[in-house]
Amino acid sequence: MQVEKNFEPTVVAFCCNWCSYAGADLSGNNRIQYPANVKIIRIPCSCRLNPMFILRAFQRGADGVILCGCHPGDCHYTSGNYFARRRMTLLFSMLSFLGIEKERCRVEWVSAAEGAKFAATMNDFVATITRLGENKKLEDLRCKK
Amino acid sequence: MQEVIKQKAIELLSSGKADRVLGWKEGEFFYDITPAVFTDVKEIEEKFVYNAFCGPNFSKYLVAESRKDGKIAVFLKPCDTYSFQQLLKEHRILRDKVYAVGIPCDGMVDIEKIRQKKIKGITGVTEAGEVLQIDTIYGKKEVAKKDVLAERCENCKSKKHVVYDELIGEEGDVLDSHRFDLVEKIEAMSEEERFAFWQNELSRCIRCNACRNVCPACTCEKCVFDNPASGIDQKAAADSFEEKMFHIIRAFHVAGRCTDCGECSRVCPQNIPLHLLNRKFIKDINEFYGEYQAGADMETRAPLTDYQTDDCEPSVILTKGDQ
Amino acid sequence: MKKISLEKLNALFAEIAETKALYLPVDTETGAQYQKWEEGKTLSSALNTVRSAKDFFFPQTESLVHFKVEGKKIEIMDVRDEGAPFVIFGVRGCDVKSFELLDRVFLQDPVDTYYQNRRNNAIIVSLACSEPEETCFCHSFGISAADPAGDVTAWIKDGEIIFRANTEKGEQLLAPLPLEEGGEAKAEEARSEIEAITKKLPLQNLPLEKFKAENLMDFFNDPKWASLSQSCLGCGTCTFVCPTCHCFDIRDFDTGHGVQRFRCWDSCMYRDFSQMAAANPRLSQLERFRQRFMHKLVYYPANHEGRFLCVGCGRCLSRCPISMDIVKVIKELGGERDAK
Amino acid sequence: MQNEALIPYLGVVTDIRVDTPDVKTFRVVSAADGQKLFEHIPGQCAMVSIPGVGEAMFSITSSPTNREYMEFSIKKCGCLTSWLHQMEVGQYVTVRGPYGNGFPVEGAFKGKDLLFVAGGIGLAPLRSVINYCRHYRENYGTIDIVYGSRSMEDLVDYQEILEEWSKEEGVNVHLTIDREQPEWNGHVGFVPNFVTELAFEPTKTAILCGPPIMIKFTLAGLEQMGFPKSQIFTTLEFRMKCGIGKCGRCNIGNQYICKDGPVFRLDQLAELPDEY
Repeated sequence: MQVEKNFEPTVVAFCCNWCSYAGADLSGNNRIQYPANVKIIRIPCSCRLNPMFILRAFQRGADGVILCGCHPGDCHYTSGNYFARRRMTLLFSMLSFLGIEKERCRVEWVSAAEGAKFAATMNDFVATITRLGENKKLEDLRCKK
Repeated sequence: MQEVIKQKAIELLSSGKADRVLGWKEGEFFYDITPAVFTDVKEIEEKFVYNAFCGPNFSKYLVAESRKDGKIAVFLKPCDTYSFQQLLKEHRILRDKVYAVGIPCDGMVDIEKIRQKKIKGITGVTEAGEVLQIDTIYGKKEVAKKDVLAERCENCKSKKHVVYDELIGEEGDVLDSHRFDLVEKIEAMSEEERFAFWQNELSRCIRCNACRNVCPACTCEKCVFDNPASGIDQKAAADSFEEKMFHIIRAFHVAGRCTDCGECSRVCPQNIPLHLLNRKFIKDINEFYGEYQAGADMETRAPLTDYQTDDCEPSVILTKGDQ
Repeated sequence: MKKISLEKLNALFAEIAETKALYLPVDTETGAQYQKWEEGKTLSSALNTVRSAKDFFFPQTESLVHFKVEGKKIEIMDVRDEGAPFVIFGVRGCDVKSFELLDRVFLQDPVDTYYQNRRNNAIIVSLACSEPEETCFCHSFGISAADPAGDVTAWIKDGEIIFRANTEKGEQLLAPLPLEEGGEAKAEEARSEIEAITKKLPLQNLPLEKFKAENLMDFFNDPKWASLSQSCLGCGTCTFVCPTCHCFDIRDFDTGHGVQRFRCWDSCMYRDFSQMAAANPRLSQLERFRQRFMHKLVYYPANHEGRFLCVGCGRCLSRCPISMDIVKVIKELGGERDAK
Repeated sequence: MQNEALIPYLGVVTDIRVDTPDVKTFRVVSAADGQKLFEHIPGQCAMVSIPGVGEAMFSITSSPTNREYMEFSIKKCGCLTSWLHQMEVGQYVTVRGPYGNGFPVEGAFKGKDLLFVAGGIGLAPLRSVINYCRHYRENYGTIDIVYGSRSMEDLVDYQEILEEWSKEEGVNVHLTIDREQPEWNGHVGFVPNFVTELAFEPTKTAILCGPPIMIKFTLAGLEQMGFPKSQIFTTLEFRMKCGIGKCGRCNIGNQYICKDGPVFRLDQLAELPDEY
């Protein structure tokens, strides 16, 4: 795949309020670096992530979308992330079925204590998206400048 | 068969077992059949039909009809009973207001497929066993019925009625269908091929909403696509993104509840194979979370409102299929 | 009249396409669709396209105007362009008539310049229907399948295609093309053959006499609307495949760096078509269903000297998911009145 | 290229007046030259929009005799109107129009005694007519204005009514509110009953605007008093998109409210389907 030079991807990270958002906070407090391309959106629980949010993120210019939530079994609301897991599995499978690069979406479980994992995950995801290049298959041409 | 069902309709109405009968009403031709509520025996005698063109699934009409006064009798083909039961499970139909009669079905014919065989000006069809004799303004034609069966009937998943008050004819069995074959074929394509395939199919969408409005699983009082507060209400796909978004979300919203009745593909004026999207979800659910057939029973939890602590991670798709 | 052998038709297309964009019905796996001609594409033999030809003048979506919003300031950007001449080849009589009906809406004062531009740019080559379908009922609306209007009329007969220019635009289109003179007799023959078939079609004489402005209230209050509309799904299929339906919505799309105001098709069958902040005058499907057919059969004729807003193309007959179409409505409402 | 009706003019809001807790009046002039955007007839409307928020039809409440600016009195009830209520002076808006037929101020109204009946925000479309008739006072007979609202605070244009309308000769203002209030010493009661109590001569020409329920009962009252249908006018509203009779949604029978209306004479309306 041809990758444009200086391609700076936009990555949207939906982070659960109780674990991953705190994890992101921790990585900041510990001065662990992760790319500025990541735009974090806080959600109350990973299961708040409506599939529509992912699609709209792509529509409005995201090149990759990642969902971070509590580890299975640790959900603040007991079982939210279990439902999210099923939904995201099916949604990602459908996106792949429609021919959209499967690496563009990801789910990672990051706890409040895993600041380093958060940063590492983001570094890795941004690198993956940079390699994949611009999101062309789920873009809305009207939103392009 | 038409006579038996017609007599049953008359009997139900005249005996007072039902106040209204939901059935098929003949049209201008033999194939343009309209679902209709009959309240009058004479009308049933004159207009009631049941033939190979009675495709419409009545389950969704019952959501509104069962809330009206009096009892309604309804005729359900095997696949319709799945949708009916799924709606019962979701408490969308008031069961005691409905008298369900299961009727046999040997597959419905798709008039489009006859037209695609370059048969023009069709004025009449007679079923003679496996062959359809077709009268046209340009002379008589013949086609094998199996060649013009609707896609969903070619791959019929079940001849069994899962719920009814009364059954006409013999009870059938759940069949071993090949309905996932095409899904598998698409899965086996490369990413670019899949994208091109769906781009071509979905680009024809005219956003008439027929697939959504006919779907027995789409019974929201207000659809997100009609709700200005949702931020994604759209009337027409102004960009190819919006086509994809509509169809992904439509299929996702019925995932785990879709019984694979095939109405979406039947009604699509642009012949987009929408059922493939639904079947993809069904197939994935079967693979990831165990076999599940929506509407087959009243007890099991739907896969998306259920979970196991050891479910597979979403990353499973990274290693699945794709050369 | 001018003629050319059908074998040379593709060469003719190439000739036309050299100077102007050429659109024609092309067979696809799922029925005929209008496509831009390029080498390798051939004229479909299907009677009609799935989508109507109104798309050329009234596309499903189009940008009207763009805005740039900055703080309290707004800037308006006119995004209209003049367009360029194009040719639509093989339009059937019904669709040609639909342009005239749409003209009466979009070209009446104040003129819709988006529509007008495209209309002025178009050169329409109509094609007589050699094999009408059972769903055709254009004859009921006084449209001739055998001799359609348009800038140029064409007939296909015995391996030849015969052209007759009807307008100056048509003359200009045909003049530089390598055509032979003649073909009058064959065109006449084709015409009478088609007329003979038309007589055999089952839906040719619909009971339309009563659909007049003076019966507006009778039709509006007819109790039969309830049974006619009872199984309507409220989808927009009939509206969107219809060559004469022209209702639209105007919406804004915020792109993140500006606002695009666009127009898109809308359907009176939809619940939110007439929804206001606090009320909706057409609450149930009965009212919405009635609005669509009243508009076609009574309101439009009342405003346009008795012309019906239907051209009998039969698309809604073959596409309606529950087969409740305008023919059934006309027969149900118009037929019984006749008997009285 | 030729002018296009669907491309709006740019206006700028130069003044915002708070009329009631949920009604504000906006003064709009052209953003280009500070002049009035366009001329209109009383009762005509304009499409006002904030790009990205929405576009809707509002009646022009200022009188055409005002040569400097246009005013819109807008009640907060939906998405766009809520946005409009939050805006400040200097905000640009887009405006296109004028649309509709307007009141026959130079025709059927001339030389007649006029009776205006309005409820709540229903005064907005009538204010333009009232001020026009006051301006050309010599052309019209006596003017009676019956105006009611839920409470004193909800009376739109209360200051103008007290300071200008009530003081003018030949103009009789009858105000009413739905429920008693300590500081109110006027009439209390619903508009329809008030109209009946006031017992007007049926030779007057009545112009109604208000909520549907008020219109319904006022009409019954007027007919009882002997007002012929041909002497009653009202103005309607509907969802509109184009404003020029093309988009196809605002019709009652074969009449488009945006083009053939919004002002209808009652005998014309009686011949149309009851779908509004």
